[in-house]
Amino acid sequence: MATLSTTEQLGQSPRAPREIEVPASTAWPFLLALGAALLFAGLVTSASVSCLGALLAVAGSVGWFREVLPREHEEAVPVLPEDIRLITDRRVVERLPVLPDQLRAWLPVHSYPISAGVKGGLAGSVAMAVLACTYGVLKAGSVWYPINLLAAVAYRESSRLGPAQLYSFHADAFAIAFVLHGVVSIFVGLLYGAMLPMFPRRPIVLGGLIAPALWSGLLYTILGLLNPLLASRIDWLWFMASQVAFGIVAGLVVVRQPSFPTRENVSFVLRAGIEAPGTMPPRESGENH
Amino acid sequence: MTAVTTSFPNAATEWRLPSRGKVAMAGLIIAESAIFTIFVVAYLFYLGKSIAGPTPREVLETPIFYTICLLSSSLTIHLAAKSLERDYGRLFLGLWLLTIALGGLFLYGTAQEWHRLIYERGLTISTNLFGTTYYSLVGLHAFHVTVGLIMLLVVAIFGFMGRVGVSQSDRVAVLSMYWHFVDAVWVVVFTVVYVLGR
Amino acid sequence: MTPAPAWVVRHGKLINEIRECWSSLQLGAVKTRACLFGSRLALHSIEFRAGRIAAPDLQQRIKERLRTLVMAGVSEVKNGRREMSMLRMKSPTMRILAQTILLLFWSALAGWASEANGPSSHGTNIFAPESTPAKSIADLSVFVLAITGIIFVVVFTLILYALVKFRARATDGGREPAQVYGSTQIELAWTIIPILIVVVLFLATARVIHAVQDAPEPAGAVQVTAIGHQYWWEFRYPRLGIVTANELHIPVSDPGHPTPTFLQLLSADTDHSFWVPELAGKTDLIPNHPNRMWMDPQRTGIFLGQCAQYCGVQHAKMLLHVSVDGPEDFAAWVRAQQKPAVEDAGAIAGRRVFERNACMNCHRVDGTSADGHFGPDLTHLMSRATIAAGAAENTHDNLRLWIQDPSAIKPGSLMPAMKLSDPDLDAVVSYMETLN
Amino acid sequence: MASDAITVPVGQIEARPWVDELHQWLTTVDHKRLGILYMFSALLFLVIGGVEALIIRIQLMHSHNNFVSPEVFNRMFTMHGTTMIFFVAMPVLFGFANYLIPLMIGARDMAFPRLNAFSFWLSFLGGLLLYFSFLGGSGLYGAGNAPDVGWWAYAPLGARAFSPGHSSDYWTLSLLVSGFGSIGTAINIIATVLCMRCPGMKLSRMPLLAWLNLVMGGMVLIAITPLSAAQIMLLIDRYLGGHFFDTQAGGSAVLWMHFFWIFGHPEVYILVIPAFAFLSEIIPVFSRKPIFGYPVMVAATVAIGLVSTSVWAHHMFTIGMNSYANSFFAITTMAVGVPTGIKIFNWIGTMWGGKIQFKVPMLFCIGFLFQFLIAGLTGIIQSCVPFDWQLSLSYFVVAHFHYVIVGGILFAIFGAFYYWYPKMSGRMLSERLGKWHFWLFLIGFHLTFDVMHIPGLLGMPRRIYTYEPGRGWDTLNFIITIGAFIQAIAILVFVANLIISYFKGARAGNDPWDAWTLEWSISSPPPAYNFATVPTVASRRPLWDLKHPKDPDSRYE
Repeated sequence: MATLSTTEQLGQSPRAPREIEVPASTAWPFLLALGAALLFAGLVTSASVSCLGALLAVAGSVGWFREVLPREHEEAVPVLPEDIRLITDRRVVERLPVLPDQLRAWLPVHSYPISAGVKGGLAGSVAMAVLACTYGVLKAGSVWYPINLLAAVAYRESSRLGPAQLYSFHADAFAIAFVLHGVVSIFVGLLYGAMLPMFPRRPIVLGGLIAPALWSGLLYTILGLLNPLLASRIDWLWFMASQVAFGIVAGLVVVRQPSFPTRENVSFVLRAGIEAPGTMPPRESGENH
Repeated sequence: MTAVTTSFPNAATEWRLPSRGKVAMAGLIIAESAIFTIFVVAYLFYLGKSIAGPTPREVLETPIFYTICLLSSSLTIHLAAKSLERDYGRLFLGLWLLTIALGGLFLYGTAQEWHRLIYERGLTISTNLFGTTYYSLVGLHAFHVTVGLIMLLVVAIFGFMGRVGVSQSDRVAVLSMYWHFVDAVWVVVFTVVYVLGR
Repeated sequence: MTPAPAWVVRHGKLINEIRECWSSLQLGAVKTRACLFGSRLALHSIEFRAGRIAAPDLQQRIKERLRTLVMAGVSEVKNGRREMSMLRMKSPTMRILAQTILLLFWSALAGWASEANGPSSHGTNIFAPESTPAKSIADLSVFVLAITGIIFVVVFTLILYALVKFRARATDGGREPAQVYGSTQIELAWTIIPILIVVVLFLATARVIHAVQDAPEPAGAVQVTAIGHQYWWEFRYPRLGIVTANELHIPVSDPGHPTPTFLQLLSADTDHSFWVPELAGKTDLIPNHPNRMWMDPQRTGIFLGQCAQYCGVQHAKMLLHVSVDGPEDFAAWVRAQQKPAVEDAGAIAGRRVFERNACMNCHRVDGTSADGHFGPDLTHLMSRATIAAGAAENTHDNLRLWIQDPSAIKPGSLMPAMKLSDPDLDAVVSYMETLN
Repeated sequence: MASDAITVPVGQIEARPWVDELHQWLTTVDHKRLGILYMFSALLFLVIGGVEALIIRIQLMHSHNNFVSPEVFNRMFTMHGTTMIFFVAMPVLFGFANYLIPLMIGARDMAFPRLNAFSFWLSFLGGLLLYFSFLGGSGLYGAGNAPDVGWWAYAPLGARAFSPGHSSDYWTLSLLVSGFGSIGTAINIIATVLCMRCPGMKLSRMPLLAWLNLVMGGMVLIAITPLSAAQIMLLIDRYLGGHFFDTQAGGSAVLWMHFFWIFGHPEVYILVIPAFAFLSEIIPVFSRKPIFGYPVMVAATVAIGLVSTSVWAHHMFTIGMNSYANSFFAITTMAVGVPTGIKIFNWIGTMWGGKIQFKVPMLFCIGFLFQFLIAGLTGIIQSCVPFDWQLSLSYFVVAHFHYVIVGGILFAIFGAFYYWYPKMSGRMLSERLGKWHFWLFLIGFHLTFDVMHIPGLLGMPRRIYTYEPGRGWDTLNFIITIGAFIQAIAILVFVANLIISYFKGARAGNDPWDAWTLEWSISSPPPAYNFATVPTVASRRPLWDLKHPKDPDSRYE
């Protein structure tokens, strides 16, 4: 067991001073606080209490002022010898099997940049939209049919559309469906980008099968509440197919992005996928090593 | 086991931290801004909701002159603080007194307006919602001007005693931050009460 | 406690039977739950309620049946306790713990029993909705509870797993674990998944908000203005010319021909909140801030509620009583309420006392000089089952006590003690009793 | 003189007459002593507020109980709420912040030691002023009344017309006074964290406790001040005849609600963020791992701080806002759940793969995790506006926020007491009594607040002093009351532990937990100057670097 002294360990200079100046005790802040409290208390008791409070407050302020001006009043406290033990019994630190040479780790060891997820999400959204619109054309004879149905999730007017109007173009419904589809797709794409490195062997199984199945199952249970219009008209087979298309395309796009090691705490620009030269300053080796 | 004697590498060759006076004053200003925001919101919310008169349009007159006084005092206090930094003691004192005079003039303007409203127009804090919100908001600002003036006066007195030198310039700079804040708030109050409110 | 003991199953059947029995009585599910605990107190309160059933023989029969059922319940619970104690608790701490668990289990079961109680309920259970707004809220609630329940189970399991799997063991021998700083990937995942859940929850919520709050008022709707006063409710029917207090009468709404009731909510003094859980969510009554709510009860009966926003000393006894009437009953009630006050020659002395004293400053009786608006309208006092905003039943003795010393029934009420002489008091009470 | 003193061992105080001792405490500007003063005053008010809670619970034990009158009951819940929030939770958290921040960032004191003393005394005297209302409430000595308008004093109930006398003025004034104290402390904390760090302690190397308290300080500045402003308006109404909240003259009751909750909701986060800070220090040490995802933890805290300023009206879903406002506040409220969830997951991540030691501080943190999870989920439940139309103002809400404040914040505070008491006193708290305290409190807590959700679902509104029999609330309320008493016993065990361990506890040494932050590198209790030489740090865990010189953190950050 070793006994260490903080003065050696934590300080720059091994010699501690014999005395240290600390702010001197003073009653003025207390007096000022008491004065202020009494000043207010006078409102509920009697004016004389307020007067006393004002008096104390003025005295306290003046006293405090003189305490810090022109120089703050300090008193010297002698430095006492301390018996400091800074040791640990746990001297061995386990290593992660994936990183036997590393003590600290960010997991997983390799990861895709955030932009990969965004790209995957956008690609998947296109694939899904294409399939959904194909469905619209084939089954309902109108590209706008699935779009109007989707908009009804968030848009009151769409959910009131009559059967005939469902097949025609509505700019507002289109805008809402577009934004909704895009935003959710980007988020789900991000999720894929995040999750795929955790299942390194079969990214497509997760993206193309498991996730769409879970997602569709979840939607199946709650769609009635979320979007009664869509729930009443949905074709689950096509719906599942679009989900799978999204998953496979998004998964493929993400996997094809270059990954980078997370060993070093990578800067935000690199993680965000911005790879212009000069965005990553070289690590200052002098500071940390 | 043996004693370990490794010590830290010299991590910080240059260790600079913000001035605590300025940080604290910034904190105070944030807090005060929140208070003023609430009063401004109340003022705007109650615009035109008074059940009985008088209305702002009937009784308020825009205090252009006094506003100019207060705003220009921001400039003078800035110059005063700068000149103290460069150790121009007399210039500092002169500009400082000018600031006090301008602030005092503004306060006189407020007092005069209140006097006119109360005794000529019969608008008091309990007359209607306009009275309540008007006197509260303008009064809150006037209170801050008063506190600022008291502090400026204390510095001026010490200045005459020759106790304010370059060594105090940081403290004076912090005080001038407060004064700038009081001025900035007046811009908001002025806009709300005399421009939007009428 | 994984496999439910036999007595719990038996007891469950018993609950069902009690519940059915109560359905025939059309009394609150809360009673059922009271029975569950096998408490004598609950039994008394059941008998009290059963006493108010009109037909004496039916009353007697139900009473008897209930008594046997409740007693059976009590003995079941006792048996159960014996069974539990046979599990040979080693320490008293364990026993206390087991009993605590049992108690919690019972309360959970009780909550469930009343939730599942369905059509006969007239209590204040938010999971027994009888009107469209309350129903859509209950549907949303189940959805939200399911989602949060899943989140709870998942995260709970994660924590528990981490605690068990990664506990320090004696065999660790003073080694530090691998030092992991974090993981951008997984943090991204557990940021995005909650965001998606939030989106789903929000869409569902916004839909119900809109459906309940922005519902258009149909032409046939009944309009009521509800005015909150300190510790009582005033109800005005502007189209029908009726003013009454504390007991709101509204027609039942047939889904085929809906006759919803739209309430305009006002306050005469402080903030109040109108809350009849089985008919709708609560909405505040705020001075200078008129609010609106609606309900379309689909079953007749009496629904309870009370003021939910703290409004002063007697906030607790500002009870609400909504009587949902069939179309004929409602029409009859409206006709009765529209009549002027009954003039009974026998009660003329009481009426004089009423008009001579301060009563008339606060109360109104149609057709007399009493035209106060500070207290409830008394024109048809006898048509109401309770007085003092539901704090007491409308009986001779209670009326007498209320006039003589309101604080005996409702301390802090704004009704002053009238300090009448005994003959005057009797006269006023008998006058009141003619106002039907 | 110096040579005499130098032989006195640290922690041993010379016998002084008590007047001297008292004078020392009244005039001290030492952040450690002020921290302890904060905690003492908080414990004092905790006991008082606890007794009020028990009175409330006895009264509600069964229907038509006559233990206290409605007037007394209303005073009790008003005082209980006000006391617990303003004079227990905030002071004790400020106390820990005061005590710990300078030690953890390697400073010798707070940025403004005298302001620190001033702020403490203002807060404390504010509390005394509030309790003086029991004697002087109506302005007539000896016939006093405490405030009885609820801790949010909704207009117009708090106006002169409905609350004559001075009782509500006591409420207003004491909150105003203590609010100024809080603002002073917040400014001090911010200035300390930003301006007093030791060399090498960059913002990215600060212990999370310092970071989270920095955010808390910022929130105090923008959240307490609206309350102060609203209190000033109320005073103008009550004393000068203003009409801000006078509904007869066109004033708005709703405006008061907005102002109150613009303060009231961030207040919850002001309380819970320091609790998060305790967890972020304690869980790593007892899991033997660094905090998982430090930058994300900081970002999530800042996000909570920002988002929580735009959620206030979720306390007002029943007041009849239009459906767009309701939807807006629903989504912002749900959004707060995201960063909060991140924090919970990151704590799990910290424990994952660690070697968790179940010492008492860790037990309380684990309790926090479970209970805060439930509290968060019931919060999400209530952010679904229509559901909240049923739950708001009912006992469900009461159960929910007690889950946050007791099950969350108070558990974290207990954990912090067990963790840092050795540093403050030089003695360990008894583990055995600590475990009694933990389990009793846990059982009492769950008995009370789990069950309390149910009467809310069964339609029981809050703040009623009695209820009708036969509504199905009796048995539940009885169980709740039993739980409350078990909690009270647990608190007594805790206080006994504090006192007994102070005299008889095992000596702690400077580093009893084998921890990694700077406060463990100096003796317990620390000397007046904290650090004989100001330390220099190169990583987030300076003591890890010292203990593992071959594998310092500084190589990786």
